[in-house]
Amino acid sequence: MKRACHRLAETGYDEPVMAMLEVEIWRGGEDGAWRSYAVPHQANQTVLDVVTHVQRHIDPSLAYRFACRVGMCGSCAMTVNGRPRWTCRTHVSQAARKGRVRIGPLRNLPVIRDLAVDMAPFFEKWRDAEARFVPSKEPPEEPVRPDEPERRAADAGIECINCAVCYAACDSVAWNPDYPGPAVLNRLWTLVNDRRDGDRDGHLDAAGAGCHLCRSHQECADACPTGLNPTAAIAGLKREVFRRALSGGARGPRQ
Amino acid sequence: MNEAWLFAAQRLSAMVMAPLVLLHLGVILYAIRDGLSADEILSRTEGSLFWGAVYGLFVLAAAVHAPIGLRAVLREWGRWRGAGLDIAMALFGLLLLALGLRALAAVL
Amino acid sequence: MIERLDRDILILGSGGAGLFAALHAYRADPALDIAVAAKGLLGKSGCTRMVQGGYNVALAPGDSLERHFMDTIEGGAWINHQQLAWTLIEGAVERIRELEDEIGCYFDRNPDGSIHQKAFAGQTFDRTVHKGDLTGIEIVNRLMEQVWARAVTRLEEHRAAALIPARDGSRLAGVLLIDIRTGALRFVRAKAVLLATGGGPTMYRYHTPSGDKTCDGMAMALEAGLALRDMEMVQFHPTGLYAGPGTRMTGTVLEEGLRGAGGYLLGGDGARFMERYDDRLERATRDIVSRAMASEMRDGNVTESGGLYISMAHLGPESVAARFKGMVERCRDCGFDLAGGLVEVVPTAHYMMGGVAFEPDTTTALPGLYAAGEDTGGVHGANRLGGNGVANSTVYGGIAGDRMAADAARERAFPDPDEAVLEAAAARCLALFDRPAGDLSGIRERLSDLMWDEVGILRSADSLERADAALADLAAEVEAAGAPGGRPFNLAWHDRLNLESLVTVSRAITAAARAREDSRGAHFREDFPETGDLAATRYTAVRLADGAFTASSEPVAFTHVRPGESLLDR
Amino acid sequence: MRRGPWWAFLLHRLSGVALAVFLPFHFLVLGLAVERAALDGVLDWTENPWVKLAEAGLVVLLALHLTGGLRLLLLEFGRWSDRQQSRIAVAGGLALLAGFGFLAAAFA
Ligand SMILES: Cc1cc2nc3c(=O)[nH]c(=O)nc-3n(C[C@H](O)[C@H](O)[C@H](O)COP(=O)(O)OP(=O)(O)OC[C@H]3O[C@@H](n4cnc5c(N)ncnc54)[C@H](O)[C@@H]3O)c2cc1C
Ligand code: HEM
Ligand code: SF4
Ligand code: F3S
Ligand code: FES
Repeated sequence: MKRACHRLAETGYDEPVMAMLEVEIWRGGEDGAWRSYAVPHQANQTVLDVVTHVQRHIDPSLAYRFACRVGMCGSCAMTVNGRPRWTCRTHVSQAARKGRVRIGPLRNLPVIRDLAVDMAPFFEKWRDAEARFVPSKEPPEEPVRPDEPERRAADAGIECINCAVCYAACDSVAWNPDYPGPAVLNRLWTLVNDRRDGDRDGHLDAAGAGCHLCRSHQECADACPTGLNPTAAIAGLKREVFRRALSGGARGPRQ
Repeated sequence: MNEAWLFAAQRLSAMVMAPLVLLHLGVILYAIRDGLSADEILSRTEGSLFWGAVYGLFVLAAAVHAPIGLRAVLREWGRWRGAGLDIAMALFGLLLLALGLRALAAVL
Repeated sequence: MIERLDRDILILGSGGAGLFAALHAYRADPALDIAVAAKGLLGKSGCTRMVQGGYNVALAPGDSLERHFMDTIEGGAWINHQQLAWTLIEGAVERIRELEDEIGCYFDRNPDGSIHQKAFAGQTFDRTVHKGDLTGIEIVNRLMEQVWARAVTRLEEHRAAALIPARDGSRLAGVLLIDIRTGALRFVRAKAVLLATGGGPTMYRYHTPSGDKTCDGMAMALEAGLALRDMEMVQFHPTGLYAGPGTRMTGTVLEEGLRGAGGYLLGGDGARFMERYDDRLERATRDIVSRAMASEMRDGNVTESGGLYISMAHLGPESVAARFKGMVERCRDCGFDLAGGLVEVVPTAHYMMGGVAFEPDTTTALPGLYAAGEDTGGVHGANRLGGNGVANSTVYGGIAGDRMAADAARERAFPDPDEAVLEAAAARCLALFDRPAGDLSGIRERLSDLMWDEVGILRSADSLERADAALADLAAEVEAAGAPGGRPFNLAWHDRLNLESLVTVSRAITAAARAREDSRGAHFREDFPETGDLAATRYTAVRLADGAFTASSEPVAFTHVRPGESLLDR
Repeated sequence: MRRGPWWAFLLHRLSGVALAVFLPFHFLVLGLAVERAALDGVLDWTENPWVKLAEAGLVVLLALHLTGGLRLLLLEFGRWSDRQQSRIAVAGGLALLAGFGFLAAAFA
């Protein structure tokens, strides 16, 4: 086994190295700079693999973050050639332009160092909007069925990996320090459609404090790696918030 | 001011203005073909309850809509926030309202 | 300088076990100061997020606790700690209700509104609760939101580095942590500490778990003198994606359902091979299929780059693309066409059934230390049923939270740490800056090849002996290696510490595998291919003392059912 | 990098701001002009090409902002559809048509 696997593993390495990638990586904090590296281009290489190569073989001091490596944890998002992306699932060939890749930290979040950002503001807004399930006193009268409209609407936004890619893509986040951002609002919309939840009005009030700041740029939906559509979710919230405001219900942001 | 209400007011005023502006644009395009004259405007509007209502409603809606919109732009691009901005925008709304009503009075 | 912090309860790890523990402890007594420390971001690290299949629980009419229990014991080849298994099965029912009704998980449903349960391999009833094929994301995201909402200290990107005993040695006093971002050392003194770092067999060349998991918890437990049980039991998943050696995608799991749906496994010669191994062909259990694949690979029946193939096209590319959307997309990201073409696969190390020996109330032999989740051993026996993993972490995480809250509330004073041990542990961490940089990548590659080849799917006395010697050498090499550089976010430093844990636990696995001279579940000895007498079943326990790993074996107590019997017959 | 919806937003915002700036003047001029013009019976200010151009601009802005606003209202309050891009195109087209219509008519 040993012999066979070693030989074969090596053929993997020996695959004709197509070319060197010209990689630029952001080094330092907010006031850092771009630095260039040459990384061998391999078949099946993701942007995360490029970053890993640099850290393992060229500059061990490079800081970056990842966990699951398969697009489930949302830890590895970076800005790749100007676009926020999940790097573990972004093939180099998808992102490189003429053999060049420029990798920086995510926008709209404080940079800790190099490619690692502090995601705390993103999560703190999530927490402050109380975007979480609130058990209801009594279960819904009608059981939830898989194909009812509310369930479908809830399902449409449920598979968020909280990667903050949408948050980085959104100008409204950059322009409004108090804008909760697409992911939080997307979560609130799922909760509003969850008939088991005991605080629909509370969620709507939380949404009402921020959803009007969405300018429907749709950059979030375009960038979301898992194919969610926060714009549509926010539109839904705006509709409900509008209705609630007209009926005199809106209490304004919860304290 | 409650953001949700501001939002609702802006959308509501937009909904009110949309048909009015369509009408207005249509009339202008129609009227302008033979050149515009004060007589013409006045003959259409003077003493007309209908046009009075149309333009009155428009002025009112615009005075609500524009300041809220401008407030958003100034907050986002002008980095101006807080009570000062809100007061300025309220004043701007009143100005629009006053000028609009004055114009309305002139043509009625 | 070591920064100090006192918390009534300190939880290590933020997977299903850690987060549930925090919520339960908080619910039991909101006055307690609770902290969760995780190597990554809270809820975004670890494997609970990565659960695809789902959560086993006996809910439906027609199913029963007894049936779930018997499936678990038979799957575990009778080496399970039966009370632990029973607690799991009973607790899962309560936990799934809690997840739905209080935490807010929105699992898939049947047309009548009841919770949908699907089939999962190795079970006699369709009992796996799920949310599409991203069940773990739903579970952890909901838990994470609930934890955020409570007054719980979050120590994110904090690595637990050592368990520090009390001065009188009677109990645990706290944990030395490294703040990864700043590089600061932080000692958290606590009345109760939960070990929930999630094990994770990432020392194998091909592996599925998240990259932050490097068996730190088990290594710390060994260092603290605790026994690890069933360490030879490492589960391999048959279909890991094989995308070449240069990518982290390699080893990540392609879901079980592909084989279940009728996918073919092909050798390098393009022909199916499973008929030579089992009547159920590709639908045979994980261990059998993995073993068959390992044999084919050893015989050289491999693809150009050294893997095997999975082929789905005969089921109709459109239907495959519709049924396995996520998998098809993942393969496409690596340049493979799963629906219509061939995708290269290798078996991949997935889960460790073994871990810290613990009691059904999550206490361990070290007072003040509790354990839950994949860090623990005994629940699953020789093989874990798909769907019992996340049940394990959430059930025991919750129990740990309750128990720790009760114990911490009783404890009036904080224990005094043994300052000498604390200083020594801190010095060990910092000494690495002064040693010459080691060839960490080289060491990691040699370790993963070694474990794969010699302590992998097929083992023998010879291979284990070779591994034992080679691991001792690697341990020395790791010890000599340093990680110069600054302290903040120094990944090389952490890589070096990770390797230390991995080598330590690899040695424990090897010691246990040498001690078990039979083949069952995930453990296959080519020199002892028979299962042996079930009635005389024993389990292994490994300890570390004075740098030596010793394995002993103890008879399994058949407290609920004996081999040859079934609870279903009663 | 930025796609259609973002440019549509920019256009909508710029036209909104421009409207907010020009509308008070429009009201002012209209009010004054009509008052004064009513005496001599001729709206001679409309003969000034600069005024014509400014008024034409206002109409284009109004048309642009209106169609952009309708697009947003549809997006927010209508049923969600993935055909945003085509809506933007239709909106832009209509606005331009209205503007050129006005210009053509005004200078005819
Ligand atoms: C791809 C995949 C699919 C799976 N599918 C299923 C399935 O369908 N059904 C099922 O039942 N099970 C499944 N499992 C198994 C299941 O995910 C795990 O058994 C279970 O989630 C483990 O939970 P845990 O809480 O013990 O650990 P984890 O969820 O792994 O969490 C470990 C935590 O500990 C932290 N940590 C690690 N080291 C340290 C340290 N030194 N200091 C501080 N913190 C540390 C990590 O950062 C993380 O937060 C799957 C596993 C994988 C990898
Ligand atoms: C013709 C009918 C009108 C409609 C349907 C309409 C619609 C809208 C809508 C929906 C918005 C919200 C944009 C957003 O928040 O993303 C908006 C913004 C705005 N509107 Fe209007 N509007 C109309 C007329 C006017 C008029 C007459 C003015 C000026 C007096 C005006 C000035 C503004 C301004 C300044 C904004 C803010 C722009 C921004 O935030 O991007 N609008 N309009
Ligand atoms: S909505 Fe999409 S982009 Fe935004 S955090 Fe969730 S998964 Fe990421
Ligand atoms: S990009 Fe931002 S502005 Fe709205 S549509 Fe998305 S949240
Ligand atoms: S590493 Fe988890 S999403 Fe990329």
